Amino acid sequence: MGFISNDIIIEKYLRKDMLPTIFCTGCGIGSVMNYALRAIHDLNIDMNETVFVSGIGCSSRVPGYIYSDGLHSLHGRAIAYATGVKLANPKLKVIVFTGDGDCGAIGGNHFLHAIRRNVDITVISINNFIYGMTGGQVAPTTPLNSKTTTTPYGNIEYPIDLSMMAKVIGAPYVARWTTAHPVQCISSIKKALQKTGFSFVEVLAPCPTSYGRLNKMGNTLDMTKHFKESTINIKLYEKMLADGKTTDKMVIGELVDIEKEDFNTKYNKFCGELK
Amino acid sequence: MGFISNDIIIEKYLRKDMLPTIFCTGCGIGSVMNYALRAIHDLNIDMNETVFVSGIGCSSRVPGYIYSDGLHSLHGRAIAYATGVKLANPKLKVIVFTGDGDCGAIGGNHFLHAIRRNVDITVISINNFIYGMTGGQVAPTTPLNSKTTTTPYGNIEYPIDLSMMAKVIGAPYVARWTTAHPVQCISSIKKALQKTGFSFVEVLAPCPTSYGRLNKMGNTLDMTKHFKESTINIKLYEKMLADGKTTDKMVIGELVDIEKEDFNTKYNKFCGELK
Amino acid sequence: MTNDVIRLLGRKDLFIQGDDAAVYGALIADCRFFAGYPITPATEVAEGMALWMPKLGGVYVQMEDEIASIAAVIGASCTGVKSMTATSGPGFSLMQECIGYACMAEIPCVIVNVQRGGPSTGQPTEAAQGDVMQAMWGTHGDHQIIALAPKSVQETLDLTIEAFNLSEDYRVPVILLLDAEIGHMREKVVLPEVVNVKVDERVPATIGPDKYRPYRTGFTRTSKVPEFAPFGSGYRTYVTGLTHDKRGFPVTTSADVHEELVRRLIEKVQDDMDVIWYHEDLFLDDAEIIVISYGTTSRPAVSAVKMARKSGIKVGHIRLITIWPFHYEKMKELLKNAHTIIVPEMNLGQMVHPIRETVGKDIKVISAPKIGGAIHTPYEILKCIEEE
Amino acid sequence: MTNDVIRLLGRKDLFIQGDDAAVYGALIADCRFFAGYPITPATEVAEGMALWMPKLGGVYVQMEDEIASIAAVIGASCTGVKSMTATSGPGFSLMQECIGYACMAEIPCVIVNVQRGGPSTGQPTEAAQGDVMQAMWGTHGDHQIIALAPKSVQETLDLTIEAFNLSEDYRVPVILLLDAEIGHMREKVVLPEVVNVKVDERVPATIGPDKYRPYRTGFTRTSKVPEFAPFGSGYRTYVTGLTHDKRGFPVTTSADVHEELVRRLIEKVQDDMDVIWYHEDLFLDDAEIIVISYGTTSRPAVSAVKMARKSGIKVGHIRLITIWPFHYEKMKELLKNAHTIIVPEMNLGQMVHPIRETVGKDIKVISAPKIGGAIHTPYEILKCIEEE
Amino acid sequence: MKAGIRISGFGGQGIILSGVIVGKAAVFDGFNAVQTQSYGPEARGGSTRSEVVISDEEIDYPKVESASISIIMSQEAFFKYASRTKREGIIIYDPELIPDNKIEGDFKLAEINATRIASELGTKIVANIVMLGAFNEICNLISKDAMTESIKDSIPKMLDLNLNAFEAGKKNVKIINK
Amino acid sequence: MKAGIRISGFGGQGIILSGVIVGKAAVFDGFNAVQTQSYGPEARGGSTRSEVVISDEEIDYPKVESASISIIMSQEAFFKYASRTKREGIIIYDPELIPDNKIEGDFKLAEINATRIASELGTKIVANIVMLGAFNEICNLISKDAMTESIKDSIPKMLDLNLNAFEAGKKNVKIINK
Amino acid sequence: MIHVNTNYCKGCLLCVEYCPKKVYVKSEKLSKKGVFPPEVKFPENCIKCHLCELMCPDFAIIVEDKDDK
Amino acid sequence: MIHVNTNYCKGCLLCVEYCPKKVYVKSEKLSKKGVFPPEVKFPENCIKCHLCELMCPDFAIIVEDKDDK
Ligand SMILES: Cc1ncc(C[n+]2csc(CCOP(=O)(O)OP(=O)(O)O)c2C)c(N)n1
Ligand SMILES: Cc1ncc(C[n+]2csc(CCOP(=O)(O)OP(=O)(O)O)c2C)c(N)n1
Ligand code: SF4
Ligand code: SF4
Ligand code: SF4
Ligand code: SF4
Repeated sequence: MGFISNDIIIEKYLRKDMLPTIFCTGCGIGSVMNYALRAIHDLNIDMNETVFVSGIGCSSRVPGYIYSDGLHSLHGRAIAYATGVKLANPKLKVIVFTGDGDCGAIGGNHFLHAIRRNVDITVISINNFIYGMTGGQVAPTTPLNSKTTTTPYGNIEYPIDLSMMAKVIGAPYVARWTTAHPVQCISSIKKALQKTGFSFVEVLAPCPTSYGRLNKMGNTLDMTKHFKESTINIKLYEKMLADGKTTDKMVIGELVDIEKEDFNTKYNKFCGELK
Repeated sequence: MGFISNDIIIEKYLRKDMLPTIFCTGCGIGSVMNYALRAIHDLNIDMNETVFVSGIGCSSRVPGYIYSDGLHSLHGRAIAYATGVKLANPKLKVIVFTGDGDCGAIGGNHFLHAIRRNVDITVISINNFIYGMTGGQVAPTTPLNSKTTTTPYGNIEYPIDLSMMAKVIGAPYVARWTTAHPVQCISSIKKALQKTGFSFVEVLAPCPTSYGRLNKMGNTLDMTKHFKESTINIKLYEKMLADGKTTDKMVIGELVDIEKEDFNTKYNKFCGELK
Repeated sequence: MTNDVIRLLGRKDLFIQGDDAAVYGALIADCRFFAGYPITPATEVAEGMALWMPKLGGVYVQMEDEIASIAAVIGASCTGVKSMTATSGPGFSLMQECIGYACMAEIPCVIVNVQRGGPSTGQPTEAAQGDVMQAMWGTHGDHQIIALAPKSVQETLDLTIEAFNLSEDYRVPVILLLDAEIGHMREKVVLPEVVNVKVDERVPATIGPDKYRPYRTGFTRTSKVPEFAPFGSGYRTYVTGLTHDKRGFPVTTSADVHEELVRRLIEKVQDDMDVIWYHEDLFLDDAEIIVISYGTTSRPAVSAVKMARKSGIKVGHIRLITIWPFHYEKMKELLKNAHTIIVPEMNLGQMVHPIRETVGKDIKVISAPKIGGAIHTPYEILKCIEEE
Repeated sequence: MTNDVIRLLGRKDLFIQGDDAAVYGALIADCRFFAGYPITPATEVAEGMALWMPKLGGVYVQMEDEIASIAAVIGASCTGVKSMTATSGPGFSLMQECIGYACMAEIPCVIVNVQRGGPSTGQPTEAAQGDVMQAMWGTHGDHQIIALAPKSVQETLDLTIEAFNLSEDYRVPVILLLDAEIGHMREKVVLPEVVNVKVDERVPATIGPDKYRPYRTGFTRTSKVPEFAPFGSGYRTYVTGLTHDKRGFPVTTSADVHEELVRRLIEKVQDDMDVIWYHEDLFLDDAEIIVISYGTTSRPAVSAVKMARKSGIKVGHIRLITIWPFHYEKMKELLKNAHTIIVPEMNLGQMVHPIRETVGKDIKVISAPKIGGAIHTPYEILKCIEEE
Repeated sequence: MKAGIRISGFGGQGIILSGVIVGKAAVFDGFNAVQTQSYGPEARGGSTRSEVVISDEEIDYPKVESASISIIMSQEAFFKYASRTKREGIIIYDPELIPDNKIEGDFKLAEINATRIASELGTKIVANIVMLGAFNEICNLISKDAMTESIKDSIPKMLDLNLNAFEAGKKNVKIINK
Repeated sequence: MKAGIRISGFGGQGIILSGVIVGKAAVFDGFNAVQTQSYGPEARGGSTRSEVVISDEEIDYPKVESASISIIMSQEAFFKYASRTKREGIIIYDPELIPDNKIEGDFKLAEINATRIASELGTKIVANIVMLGAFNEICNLISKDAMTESIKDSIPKMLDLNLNAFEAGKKNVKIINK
Repeated sequence: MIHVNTNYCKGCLLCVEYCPKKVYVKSEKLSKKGVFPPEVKFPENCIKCHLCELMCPDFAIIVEDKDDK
Repeated sequence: MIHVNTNYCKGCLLCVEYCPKKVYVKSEKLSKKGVFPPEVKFPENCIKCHLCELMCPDFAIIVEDKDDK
């Protein structure tokens, strides 16, 4: 399996004058960006008709580096902005980059309702289990008992599972991987981009600066290894379940892949009927 | 099975100077209020230590009629206000009355996060499938193709299932009934009130003025009958599933009843450890 | 487009309410995206849009709340589609963060605020003019919006078109300040003749994507408004609410970049004050007392001034049509011969602040507030005039 | 309680930043509920609270956003617990609807706004004073809040305590306006002596539940602030943001009820202006030029005024500590002998508006804005003084 | 010519719609007209009011102070608004909804059992149109043609029912005193 | 006495913490001190600055214009801030991070390989404390006791490491020119 | 005794429907609220099940227990 | 040719770890960014799998295909 060289990515997809990124040493956001661009390249998506939308957070800085239209909105609002972009010009490919806080905390409701509406956008959520940009506060995804700057005695709130939520609310495509799964990530992002309707790809990513440091998880390398160990592929998981076994590990893999009429299709249909 | 007389309810639980209610002829909200008060009476709950919290909407007017502390907050914010009340004074019994719009549209995120935190409050959501107070606009619960004043050509957005959402996010008690199930409603509200942690009771209720009228569903009587026909009890449903059958009907009944440590218990525990 | 709309609307003389007029105005102005959330007394705007948009190839979407509504409107406008939302006080308060975004990123949009009694949920079905200061100062940080206030249903239609024009011309959010009275007031409305309707579009990019800088001004004009390349046009624009340079990229620790940007955002509007600032005056020539009003309140004010004139009082009237920006110089000029100014408002005194600021201590400025829902009667205003 | 806190904090001389001082002030004022959401440069307030609250039997909760934060704060305050949140511009904009609610329902709460460069996300790490007008006018409808602005870390601690006192005394949201500079500035702070700390509590209900009306005033005092019965005290209070009568029940179509309520909400604060309005002045006796400033900006302003005095210029200084309500009469009095007023602000001219309104045309009012993050240097202000 | 018409009752009776029909009819007849309204938070049952100012000149002030014609459909509204009718003005009311309809003053009173008549025609909800028939019969302010045209334009559905209601109103109204 | 100290470098180097330590130490020595800071949106790597004003009088203006002492830990910061040092002021820098350290003007220059020394002590992150050792060695503004006390108070964890770093800084600093 | 509070009653007639003993009928007289309330036509049939009270969304019915025969 | 852009590189050394042929080692020299970047020690071992580029979160490595032997 061969990968293309970075020079193609840099030349074709990046705003060179914006590099280097503001991300910390070993931050996983850069990896997810890299994977996403490779997926786009593979699909030969026209960057003139692609809009990257984001909220506020480290992860939300991604669109600033990508050479396409970009909409760096407000904290939590990326999906609502993206809904406007997509509905107003359905020709555009709309891709949202969002952090777990941006998507799941302040932005939780927009996430929910865009799924419900089945707006045809792809949301890539970089889940680093913490608020990176503001320096390491608890996120809705932070595991129980984890240390953050606002849970100095350990987190007592049950974390939310964004992908499971997306699944239950009815997103037609949902996948979760970690930065330690580049190939799978790229392949899922490709599928997501090809899906008509709301597609969601969650990528667990290391934030060594905040989450790693506060929870003594070592550097990016250590964290990446930890991801491998603390996750289980859905296929394996389902087998386990069938065998009556359970696990604490986080399920990764392709969680949903169905067909479902999206908002634009439905809207155009009834507009058509009106004429 | 005997019911108590309304004079007890009126004398003990209602603010007589506020009656009659502002609800329309045959509106189901009054019924749910009636059921809830009967549950409270049965449990002998101290109204001096009970706070009813609501947002904005017809359903949110309920606390105004109940003789206890009441907090009529802002549209969508009831659960966030209630979280403050409960955490600041854990001795209080906190009951939220909320509409499907209040709870699921503008308030969706607070709903989600209060469940996640497992705040020890009881949320009673009156689902009339529409925005009543503002005169009949589409709600996130409005069925596909239904007519509302903002979906004059029929609703194209997939409705959300509030109870299923509560279940998946992890609420320890979830039940759904309709106003046509007074006994079950009362019994579920009682269980909800006794549960430590987030409990959710959704009651499908007729809004003859908006939903009924726009969708030609007749009067309250007709709508109530329709509820009976278009719902299926979870036990029956599970049997059907087991038999490999499916149905379009909405599942009602007790959907979740588990034990799960609530926010206050966890918080007090670690506060205790600090000392 | 406009043509089609006027044809579609059919009969030229309508008997419609203010909320409907805002809908028709928007349709005529080529608004093709509406995202909103119901709220009394603005709901009818959404309902009208839900009815019309699908017929015109536009999009109506009811979002999950007001924040999502204005957010979607901004997103839609980035694609070059004229976009609008409508709300009332509580929703307007919720929109403030996004309104600041639209100011900062220079995304045109029109926000209709059908004012009701506040603060808070207050009096949902009663009229007020309680959000006029908020319209200017509601979002954090220095900024400049445009706000217009019509006095009749006909003018609601006309000013909605103008709101879109100004928004596109200056790339700034424009707030149309109605109130519950006018929103639900029905009057005869004459649809404009197709040929008479002026519909502006934002200035498109005049140079190629390679040279284009989204926030550089002065490509082809001296104006401080940058040219616009919609999403999907191949210009690959980056839009952010952070302080950005001319390329649109975040530069958040440079005082110079910030100052240049924020000053321009304000000056692009204020420099054109003479064009933007609409007003109407009556009997000013020899007026010693001047009544200043806006919106619905102007109607009893004009009645009162006419009555007072009949009894020989030298009184005039100024109606503010453009509420913000406030034209201090022009107002100073208009007011220079007055000895007393009376400002009836359906609030406890808001526009009276910039008016006092304009004239200082020499001229007596009387605030004539009225709140609670009922509009001033002509007699109440007349009494104020007569007492002077 | 207060006693415990001061003991717990240990060493009396601290070298802490403004955000921390707000935390300590709150703890000393008996704040026992904090709900917040992180945002630069206010995050440290939340972090401090997360550390301290559990030790003091108080509650810290990080909510899902700023709306939920202020909502939870209001809910908590209804139970009689002193409550606070902290944010910066974007979050402050989001809180506006709930702030109006707190005004309307008269629920005490303290909101710390550590101002950063706006509009929009602007300059997250840079200081500004861009939200002062918003503090007064940010929510819809007529209302009156109280806003205070400290100039030092020590004063941040002191004014946080005062913010709680005023909020409890007047049952009104109090906004503590810091900025990124002072929020992250570290200085020596001396904790107050236990005996010297004045900590006010809202006036409790003085009559039984049967006679008590939550919004009736004048039970025991002439004040326009109603007595308070917390949730759970057996008084069975109904709290709403709708216009309500003295019993607290919605009455939303009566002009009289609305007017009486909203006027009282404003007057209860404004009537006590002489008590609430804090300022500090320097060299006013013979001053012909007066520099008016507030918050961080006062520091270079005072430096500049001292320098100018050394070179013989008759210049004085007024520092606004209470920003809102604005004491027009007192200011008029203080400014009557000046011929020029200079108003340096870290915005493009906001408080200069009420100041101009105060003095009118006779006195020259010069706005000396500076934005972008850096605070004024004394020389910049000195130059303005010297030019007059 | 300038006339102010106040229609009052409770939510659900179609008070506001009545105002719209009258205002629109006036415009059809070539007048200027402004219709305003006032209502409470209740979808049904709250007190509701609709006012129409009709004039051949431009209408500045859009509200009705003393009404030339009061059309009243609830007891509460009768207490509140009947007396706020001009001297020699007309008060039209449904006596079954307003058992307590004594009033002092120089008014023309007209009764019409609108709600009952409407019920008999099939549905209570056209009671407002019955009232408008009565109004049209008693006051020659607006032409019958304009009124029926306006009803058609405003309620395209169930036209026959509404026109019947209108006619029934015209036929059954009773003037009580001059 | 009044002195302004400016510490600059990039995010992650502990620039702000250094300022806090210096300011707190000054307070321990009985001075007034104000520490302010400036940083960008980056958690790591962005340019960062911390300023401390130390005085025996009240400090109105809290910022440093020309620094009495500049402590510099990045090339970019050197370009930006080295020259904004007072005449005869002191510039302390890490030459490995600042290969291009030529500067004209009447300054005292002092070099310390803080990052390398810190790495050798076990971790780069104590480079800032090495710089502070150098600072304390060269400027007799603040007592050594106050400095170590302040380090203890500010970084309770890994105290030995930090005190070693501080001492290493004191020992290894080299004055380059007068 | 069965009391129908015509000030509270909005005329939905759920009581008429749900009374197992058909105690109520729709009244012929408009109430002040403009609705046709229930009329207690056959009080003697009442078995004090209180179902009408439970089903009335408006607390408009009180069936007194004490006059139990 | 393998290029390490030390202006982009932040020193996470994922490249060192993930390179299947151990082409990289940690440099001994601080870069201007204050980090120890990778050093291309054994370029001859490179098999052009581009894995280091894929794993580098900072687009700091370019492995040129064209100088394929
Ligand atoms: C309204 C608002 N509230 C808060 C903030 C501050 N803020 C910026 S980013 C962020 C959280 C970032 O966390 P996440 O979304 O998980 O992204 P990450 O930085 O971890 O990639 C917060 C709270 C803001 N900018 N706006
Ligand atoms: C911020 C805000 N937005 C909108 C409204 C208007 N509003 C009041 S109630 C309501 C919806 C009510 O629907 P639901 O919650 O389902 O309750 P129901 O009336 O159907 O019981 C809306 C949109 C408001 N009061 N505040
Ligand atoms: S703080 Fe965390 S998420 Fe943000 S750039 Fe650094 S490592 Fe990445
Ligand atoms: S509008 Fe609907 S929900 Fe509201 S009171 Fe009437 S029937 Fe009930
Ligand atoms: S159920 Fe109640 S409200 Fe309905 S008709 Fe019977 S008494 Fe009246
Ligand atoms: S993976 Fe990239 S950023 Fe990390 S050390 Fe290697 S070249 Fe540098």
